[in-house]
Amino acid sequence: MTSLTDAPAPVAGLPATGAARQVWRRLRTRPAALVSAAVLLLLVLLALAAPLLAALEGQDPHTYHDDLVDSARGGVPYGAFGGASADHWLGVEPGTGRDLFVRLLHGARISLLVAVGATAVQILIGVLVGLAAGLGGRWLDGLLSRLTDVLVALPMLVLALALTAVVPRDFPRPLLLILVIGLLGWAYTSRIVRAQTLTLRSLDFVAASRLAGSGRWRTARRELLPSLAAPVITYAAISFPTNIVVEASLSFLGVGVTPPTPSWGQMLSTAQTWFRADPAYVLLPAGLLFVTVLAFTVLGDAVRTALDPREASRLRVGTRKESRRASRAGSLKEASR
Amino acid sequence: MTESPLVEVSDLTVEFEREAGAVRAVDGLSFTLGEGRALALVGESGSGKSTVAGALLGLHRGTGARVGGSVRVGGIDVASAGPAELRRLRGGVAAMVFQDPLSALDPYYAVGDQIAEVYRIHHPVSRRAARARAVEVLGRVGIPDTARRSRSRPHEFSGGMRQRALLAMALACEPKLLVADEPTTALDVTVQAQILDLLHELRRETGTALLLVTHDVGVAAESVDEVLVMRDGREVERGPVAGVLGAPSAPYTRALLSAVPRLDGPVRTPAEMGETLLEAADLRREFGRGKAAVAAVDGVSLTVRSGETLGVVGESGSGKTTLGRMLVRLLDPTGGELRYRGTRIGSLPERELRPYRRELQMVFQDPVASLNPRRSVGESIADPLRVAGERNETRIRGRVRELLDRVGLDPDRYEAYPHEFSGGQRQRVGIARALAAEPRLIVCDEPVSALDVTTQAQVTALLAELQAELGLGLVFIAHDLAVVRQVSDRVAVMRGGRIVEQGTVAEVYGAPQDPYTRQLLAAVPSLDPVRAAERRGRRQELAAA
Amino acid sequence: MTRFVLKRLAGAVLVLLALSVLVYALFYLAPGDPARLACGERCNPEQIAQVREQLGLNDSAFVQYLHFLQGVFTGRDYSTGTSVTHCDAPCLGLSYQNDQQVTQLVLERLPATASLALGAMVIWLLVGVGTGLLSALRRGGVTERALTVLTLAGTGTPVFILGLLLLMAVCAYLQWLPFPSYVPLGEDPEQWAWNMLLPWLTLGFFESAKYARLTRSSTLETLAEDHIRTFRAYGVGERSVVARHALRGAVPPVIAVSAVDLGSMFGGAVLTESLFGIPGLGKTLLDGVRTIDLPVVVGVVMVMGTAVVLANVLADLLYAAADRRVVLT
Amino acid sequence: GPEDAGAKGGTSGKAAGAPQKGGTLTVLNNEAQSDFDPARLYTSGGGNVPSLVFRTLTTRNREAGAAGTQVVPDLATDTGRPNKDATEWTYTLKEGLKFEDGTAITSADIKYGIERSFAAELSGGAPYLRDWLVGGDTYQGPYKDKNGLASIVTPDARTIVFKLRKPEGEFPFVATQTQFAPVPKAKDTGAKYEEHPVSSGPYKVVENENDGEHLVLERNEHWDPKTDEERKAYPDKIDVKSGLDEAVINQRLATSSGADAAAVTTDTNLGPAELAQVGSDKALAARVGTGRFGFTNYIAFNPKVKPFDNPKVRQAVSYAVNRTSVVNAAGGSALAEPATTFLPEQKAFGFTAYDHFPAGKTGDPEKAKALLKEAGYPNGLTVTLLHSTAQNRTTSPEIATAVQEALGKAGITVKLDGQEPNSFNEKRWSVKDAPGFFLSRWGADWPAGGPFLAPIFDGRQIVTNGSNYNHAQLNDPAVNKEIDEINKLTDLKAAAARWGALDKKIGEQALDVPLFHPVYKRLVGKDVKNVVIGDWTGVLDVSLVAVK
Ligand SMILES: Nc1ncnc2c1ncn2[C@@H]1O[C@H](COP(=O)(O)OP(=O)(O)OP(=O)(O)O)[C@@H](O)[C@H]1O
Ligand SMILES: Nc1ncnc2c1ncn2[C@@H]1O[C@H](COP(=O)(O)OP(=O)(O)OP(=O)(O)O)[C@@H](O)[C@H]1O
Ligand SMILES: [Mg+2]
Ligand SMILES: [Mg+2]
Repeated sequence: MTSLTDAPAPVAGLPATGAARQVWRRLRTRPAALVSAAVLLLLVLLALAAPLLAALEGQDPHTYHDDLVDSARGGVPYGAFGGASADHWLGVEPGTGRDLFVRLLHGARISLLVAVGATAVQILIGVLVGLAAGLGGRWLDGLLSRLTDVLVALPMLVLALALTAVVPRDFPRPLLLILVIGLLGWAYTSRIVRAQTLTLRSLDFVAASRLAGSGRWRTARRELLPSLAAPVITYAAISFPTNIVVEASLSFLGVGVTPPTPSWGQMLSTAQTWFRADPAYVLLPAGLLFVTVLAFTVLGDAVRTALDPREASRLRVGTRKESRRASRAGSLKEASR
Repeated sequence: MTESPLVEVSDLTVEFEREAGAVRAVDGLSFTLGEGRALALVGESGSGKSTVAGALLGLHRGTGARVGGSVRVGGIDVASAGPAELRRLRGGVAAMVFQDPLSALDPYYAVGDQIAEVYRIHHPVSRRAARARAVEVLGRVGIPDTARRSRSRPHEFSGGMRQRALLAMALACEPKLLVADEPTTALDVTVQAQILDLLHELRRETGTALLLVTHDVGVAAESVDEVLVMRDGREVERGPVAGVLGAPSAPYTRALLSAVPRLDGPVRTPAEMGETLLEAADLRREFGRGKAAVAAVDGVSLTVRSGETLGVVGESGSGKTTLGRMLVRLLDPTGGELRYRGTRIGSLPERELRPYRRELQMVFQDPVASLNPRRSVGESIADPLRVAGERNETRIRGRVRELLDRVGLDPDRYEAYPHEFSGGQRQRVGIARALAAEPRLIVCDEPVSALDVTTQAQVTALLAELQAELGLGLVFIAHDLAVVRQVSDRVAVMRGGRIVEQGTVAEVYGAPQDPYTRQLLAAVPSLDPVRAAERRGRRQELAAA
Repeated sequence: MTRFVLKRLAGAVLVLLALSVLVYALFYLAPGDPARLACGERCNPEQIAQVREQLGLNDSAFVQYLHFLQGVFTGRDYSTGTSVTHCDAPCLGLSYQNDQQVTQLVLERLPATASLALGAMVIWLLVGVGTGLLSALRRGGVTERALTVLTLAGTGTPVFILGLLLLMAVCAYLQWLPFPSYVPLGEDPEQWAWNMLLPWLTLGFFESAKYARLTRSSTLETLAEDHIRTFRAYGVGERSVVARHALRGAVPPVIAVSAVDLGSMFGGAVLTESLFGIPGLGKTLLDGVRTIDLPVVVGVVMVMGTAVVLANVLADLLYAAADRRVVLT
Repeated sequence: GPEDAGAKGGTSGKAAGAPQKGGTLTVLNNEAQSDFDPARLYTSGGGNVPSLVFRTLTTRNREAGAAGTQVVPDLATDTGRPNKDATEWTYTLKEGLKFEDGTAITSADIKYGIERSFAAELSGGAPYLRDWLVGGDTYQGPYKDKNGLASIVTPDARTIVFKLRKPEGEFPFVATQTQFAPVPKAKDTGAKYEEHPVSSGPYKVVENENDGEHLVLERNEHWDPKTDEERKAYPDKIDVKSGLDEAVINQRLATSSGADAAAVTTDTNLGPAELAQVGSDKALAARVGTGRFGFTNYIAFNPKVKPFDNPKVRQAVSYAVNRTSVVNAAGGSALAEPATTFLPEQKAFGFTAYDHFPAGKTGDPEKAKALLKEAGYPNGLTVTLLHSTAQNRTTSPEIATAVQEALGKAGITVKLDGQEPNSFNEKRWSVKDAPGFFLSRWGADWPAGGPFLAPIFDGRQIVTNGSNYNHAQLNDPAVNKEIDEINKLTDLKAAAARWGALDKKIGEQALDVPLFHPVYKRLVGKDVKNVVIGDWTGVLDVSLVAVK
C-alpha cells in the first residue's frame, strides 16, 4: 500500500497511478501479454530502424533490380522463395526486383502509423460521441445518432476522392489517410459506447456520481469510461487490421500513400494474384500483418482483463482446469502449514 | 455407527489474495449441521460469514481464493467433487440465497423465468410446469399478484421483492440445506416475519436444514436451534440458541446482545427545530405509461428540517426508495412539488440543480450496485472532494482515510475494490461517500440493514454525531422499527405509496393510530427464543382465522 | 413504440437530406467534368456544351440541388433530346452516363446487395457469435487459441485475397461448386443460395472475427457480473450460463455493430461484389464515383442511408427488447 | 483514336478439330457492354460483341495476322468507289440483306444510322464523320434537324454516296465503324435504342440486363450467311457475362469447367502473375492466344512548360529511360515490347524503325547527364510526372515509378503526381492545364498511320476547349502539309510508307518518349475452336469462334 507522503499525483484519464500500477502488475504476470507487447515493440523498433537495417543489408527500398526478375514470365523473381539471397534476405518484388526486406520494413512505418493513427482517431471520436449521445438529453442523442447515421452511409470512396482533390498535394498523405479513415470509421465505436452507456447510466453508482455534483463529462470520465474500456479496447484491436486493409483499398483507388513509398496495404493489394507464382510475395506482408494483428489482439485482451479489478479474485465458479489449480493451491497451503 | 451429519465443516480456512497480501477471512472454523436442523452464523460485518456460506457450495473454487480444511455437504466433499457432482450439490442438495439481491438476478430475464430455469436443472419437468412452480413459490414468499409479477424483470422489483424472489428460487429447488445469507435484511418486519415463519414451516414440512447467516440476533432467535458467533473468521461461541442468547458466555456475545436496539430502549431527545430543508407536497411518481402505469409514490407530503431525523418505515415495495430518490432528485417527480430551502427543485434541469447536488446526498439501498466495480473505493469516496475542487492529493487521501476510519473501515483500504468488501463494509463505503460531500441532508435508504448490531450502533451513532455537528437533516429509511425509533425524531409510516401515519416517535410508537402501524409493531422479532415461538404461534392463529 | 418508430423515420428524412447535401457538396469539390465523360472522349466543345446543358450542369449547384429535391418529392420531366420521359416521385434523377432512371437502377441492384448483406450477416452472426461464445467458454484452452488464430486470420486477410483463395480452392481445385454467378432469388432460390454461398462465406468470415472478439469480450465481461454467480450456485451448467446469461450481455454491442455493418454493407461491399460479379449497389457506386455520375452516387447513398437508418431503428428496438431497462426515446 | 478503343478488344487460343455449328459460347468480360447503340460505339470495326449484331458497309478482314488488317466489304459489294480526288465515295448494298424482323435493309437505313450519330444525346462515336462530311461540323442530328444531312445521298435503295470536304483515302476504314450500321427509322427509340438495337448481323439481342452486364444473343434467322463472308456464327447462342473480376475471369478460363469450357474473354489479359503460372503449364500455355493491337504507351512532353521547352532536356529524358524496367512494370516481355518509334511495329501502320536517342536496354544515364549539363542543369533537376492511379499498367503508378527510378540515376528527380483517371485525363487533354511531363498512350482507330499520327501531331487538331491529343501542341506547317498529302492517297501501301517516314522525322524533335507496345495474351476455354487473331484488333474474333 502506498504511504501518504509518496502518493503520486493521478494521471489524466486514470483515477490514480495506483490503479495504473495495479494494471501493470496484473499484466506483468501474463506471459502472452508480455510476448505480444514485445512483438509490437519490436515491430515499431524495426520500422523506426528501417533505414539502418536497410544499410546493414546494403539495399534501399527504391532501387530496381531488373536482372533479378524473369521478364518473360511476368517478372517473377529468379530463384527459390521469391529470390531470397545473401543480398536480398527476403527476396525481391516481382516485376521490379526491389528488395522486399527493406520494403516490408519501410511499409511497416506507413501501415503502423496510419492504422494506429486512424484507430486512435476512431476511438477518440467514437467514445466522445457515444458518451455524449448516451448521456446527453434526447436532443443531443438524436442529433449525434443521426450524425453517426450520415457518416456510416457516406461512402469512404466519395469522401476520400473529394478530399484528395481539395487538399494540397504536399499535405502529408499518411495524415490525410488517418483523417479520412478516422473520420468515417468511428461509428462502430460510438454505437457500442452509446449502447453500453445507456445500460450503465441506470446504475446506482452513476446516480451516486451525479449526487457528488459531477457534471456529465466528469461522470462519463470517472464512472463510465472504466467500464467502457473493455469493449472499446476489444474493438480497437479489431479496427486495427481493418484499417490496414482500408488503407490498402484506398491505395488501390489512388488515394493511398504515394508511390514509390511502400505500405503493407499497398503490397498486399499488388500481391493479390501472386500467391501461386510467388507465394513469398504474398506471405511476407500477410504474415507480418497477421503477427501484428495477433499481438494487438492478445495484448488488447490482456489489458482489458487487467483493467477489471474483479478479474483477479471473485466469487466465480471456474472451469475444471481452474478449479484443479485452486484445489492444488489449497492442499499446498495445508502441506506447508 | 451414526449417520454422518448433513454438513460437516472442519478446520475451514479461506484466504483471499489481495494486492497488499493475503487476507484470512475464515480461520480454522469447524461445525456440523444435522438434517433438518438450523444453525445461525452471527457476527459483525466482515467477520467471514458469507465466506463460510460460499464455501459450503464450493463457490470459492476457481476464484483464486485458497481454501483449507474440509467441507462435506450431503456426503459430497466440496473441495474434490467433480463437475457433475458439484452441480448436483448446488441447488439440488444445498441452495443459497445471496446477500445482494439487486445484482444477484439477471437483469435481462423475467424473475419467474429465472426461477423456472433453476428449477428445471434439478427437476426434469416441462417448461410450463417449471413456470407454474415459479409462480407458486413467488406466491409463497409473499409477492402479490404473482402471475403478473413473475413476468417482471428484476429492475421493476423493489429491493425487498428481489430478496424474496431469491428466496423463492431457493425454495423452488427443495434442497436439503438452505443457506440463507441475510435473507431478510431488505424486508420490513411484517414480511420478515412472514419469511421467517415460512422457513420454519418448511423445515417442519420437508426437513430442510438451514444455515442462516445474519447479523440480526433477533432474526436468529426466531429461527434457529443453534447459534455460532463469529468474529474475525473465528468462532467466538457456539451453542443452542437459548443458551447463547439467554446466557452468553463470551464477552463479545454479550456486547453484541447489548447493542441490539429495542423497542423499549431509550429514544432521542427531540432536536431543536432547525431551518426547513426539504418540503414535499403531494409528491407523486408513476412508472410506466397508460394502462401499465403504477404509482409507486402517491401523494406524499413531508418536511425535513436541519438537525432532524425523519424515519420512514413501511413494507417492502411501499415506495420508500422511490420517495427517497425523488427527495434528492435522482428521480423526477411526476407530480407534486418539492422545495429545498425555499427553491423549487422538483423540476429544475440538471444544470441548475448542480449547486444543490452536493447538499443532498443519498446512501443507497443496494451497496453493490452503488459502487463502481472498476474503481477503488478510495476513489469513489474522493469523488465529491475532487468535484469540489480539491487538488491536493495528500489532503484528499487524508480526508478519505479519515472518512473510512469514521465509518469503521480500515483507512489503508483506499486502493481496495468493492468486490473485496463484505456486504456491510460496502454499505459503509456508501455512507463515507455521502459524508465526503459535506451535505446538509442525507437520505439513507436502509443504511444499516446490512450491518451487524455493533457496527449498526457505530453507524447510527456516527450519523447522530454528524447531525449534531453539522446540523444535518436525515431521512432514515428502514424497516427495522427499533432502529428507526432509536434514531428518529419523527416517523412516517408508508404503505402503498402513501404515508399512512406521521408523527413524533412518541406519538407513532406510543399510540399508533393506523392499524397498519400496529401490525408492524407486532411483527418486531424478539430476542428471546421462547417468546419468539409464542409469538409465531399467535401469528399463525391470526392468519388461520 | 409506434411513436418511437415514427420519430425515427422522421429523423431518417433528415439523415437523407443531410446525406444528399453532403454528396452534392463533395461532388463539387471532386475533380472531373461529367459532361465531358458522358459525351465521349472525342466530343467537340459544342457537343460537350450540349450535353452539359442537357444534364442541367449549367445551373448553379444550388438550383441543381433544388431540382433534385423537386424530383424526389414530386417527380420530374426529363428531356433526353429524343423524347421527354417522366420520372415519378421519388425520382433520384437520370444517370449522367446512360440516361437510366436512377431510382429504377438502384432498385434493380438492391436485391443482389441485400442478398449479399443479409446472408453474410447470418454467417458472421453464426460464426462470429458462435466462436466468440465458444472461446469464452473454453477460455485459456487450446480450442480458444485455435479459434482466435482462425478468426484473426479472417480479419487480417483482405477480402480480395480471402475471396480469391476461396474461389481457387472451392471452384478451381476441388471443383465442389461452379464459379458463382448471381441468380436472383425470385428466379431460382436454390441456385441463388448456391451461387451466393462463397460471397457470403468470404464476407461473413472476414467480418466474423470482429464479432467473435466482441462477443467473447462482452461475454467475459458479463461472466464477471454478480448474477452469474447465482446461476452457477444453483448448478446451472457452464454452457448454459454462458449461452443463456452471459450471451445476453454480449447482445447489445453485437446488435450495435451489426446495425452499422448491415447498413454500410448496402453500399460498401465493393470488393466482394466485384470479385464475385454480383450486380449490386457497391459496384454501381464505384462506377458512379469513377464516372462522376452524381445522380447514381446520390441514389446509392440514399439507399445506404435508408438501410443504415432502418438497421439502426431495428437495432434500437431489438436492444430495448433485450434490455428492458433502456427506454426508447 | 482514344486508346480505350482498342483496349476493349479480346483473346486467342487453339483447340483442335473442325469447327461445327451449335452450342453456347460464353463470353466472360470485365467491362459491361453499357453502350450498345451503334451511334455511340467507338470501338474499331464495331468491337467484338457488337459486330455480331451490327453489320457495316465495310468490315475488317477476319483473318489471322497481317491479313487481318485489310478492309473488306460487308453490307456493300466492295470497299467503296472513290472519285478522282477521293472526296466522294460510293457504295452499293448487296442483295437480300434483312433486319432481324425480316424487313429489307436499304441505303436510307444506313444514312439514318449515320445521321443519328450526330445527335448530342447519342454522342460517343469517333469524330471522323463530323470532320470529313460536308456540313458535318454543323449538323445536329435527325431529332433536331429533320432535313437530314445533304452530303449523304441515297439515289436508290441500294446506293449510298458520301461527299467529303477534303480527300480521304482511308474512308473505307471509317466505313467499318458501327455508325455505318443500318438503323430502321421506325424502330428508333433514341437513347433507349441500345436496350434492343435492331440486328443486321447473325445474332440478335434477346436479353440485356443491368445495362449491358448480362447479354444473351441468339441467332437472327433473317441473317443470310450467303451475304456475309466474314462472320461464321458457329454457336447457336452467345452468353455475355460481364462485371467479373479479371483474376476470376482468368481463373475460370484456366479451370474451364462446365460452361466455362466454351468460354472466351474479349477484354481481359493474363496478368503477370498468371503468366508466370501459365509458363509452367504446357496444357494451359496451348490455350493462350497472343495478339498485337496498334498501340503505343509513351511519355508526353508539353514543350510550352519549362524545362521541357529545352530540347536537350527532352533528349536527356529519352536517353535516361530504362525500357527494361518499364516493360517489366507493364507485365514483362510477354505483355509488352519496348518501343522506340511512335508507330506500332506493323506494316499496315507504315512502321519504319528508328531510335534517335539510343538508351540501350536499360538507359544511358551518362549521356543524359551530359545533355542536362549542356542544357544548363549540371546538378540535375526536379520535375513532376503526372500519371493516373488506374490499375491499367499503361499510365499507372507502376510505370511512373519505373520512369522515376531510371531518371533518378541521371540526376533527374521525379516527383509523382498520381491523379484519379478522370482528372488525369482532363489534365493531360487540356491545352491550358496540361503539365510539362506525363504518361500517355494512343491506340489505332484502324490499322493505318493516319488515325495514329494525325491527332497527335497535326497542328490543326489542337483542341483548345475540348480533349486535345496533340500533347506537344506541335503546329508545324510542313508536318500539316505532309499529312494532307498522304490523306489524298488511296493507295494504302504508298500511304503507309509515307506515314512511317513522317513518324521518323517527327521523332527527331523528341516530343515524346515511346515506351512500349502492349501484347495481348488471352486464355480461351478448352472446348473453344477456330481461334483467329488478326492484327487489326489483336484479339480473337468472336464471330469465328466455335464451341463444337
Ligand atoms: N473476493 C475477496 N477478495 C478479497 N477480500 C475479500 C473477498 N471477499 C471477502 N473478502 C474479505 O473477507 C472478509 C469476510 O468477508 P465476508 O463477505 O465473509 O463477511 P460477512 O461476514 O459476510 O460480512 P457482512 O455481514 O458485512 O456481509 C472481509 O474482510 C472482506 O473484506
Ligand atoms: N423502474 C421501475 N419500473 C417499474 N416499477 C418500479 C420501478 N421502480 C420501482 N417500481 C415499483 O414501485 C414500487 C415501489 O418501489 P420502491 O423501490 O420504492 O419500494 P421500497 O419501499 O423501497 O421497497 P423495499 O423496502 O423492498 O426496498 C414497487 O412496486 C416497485 O415494483
Ligand atoms: Mg456477508
Ligand atoms: Mg427500497
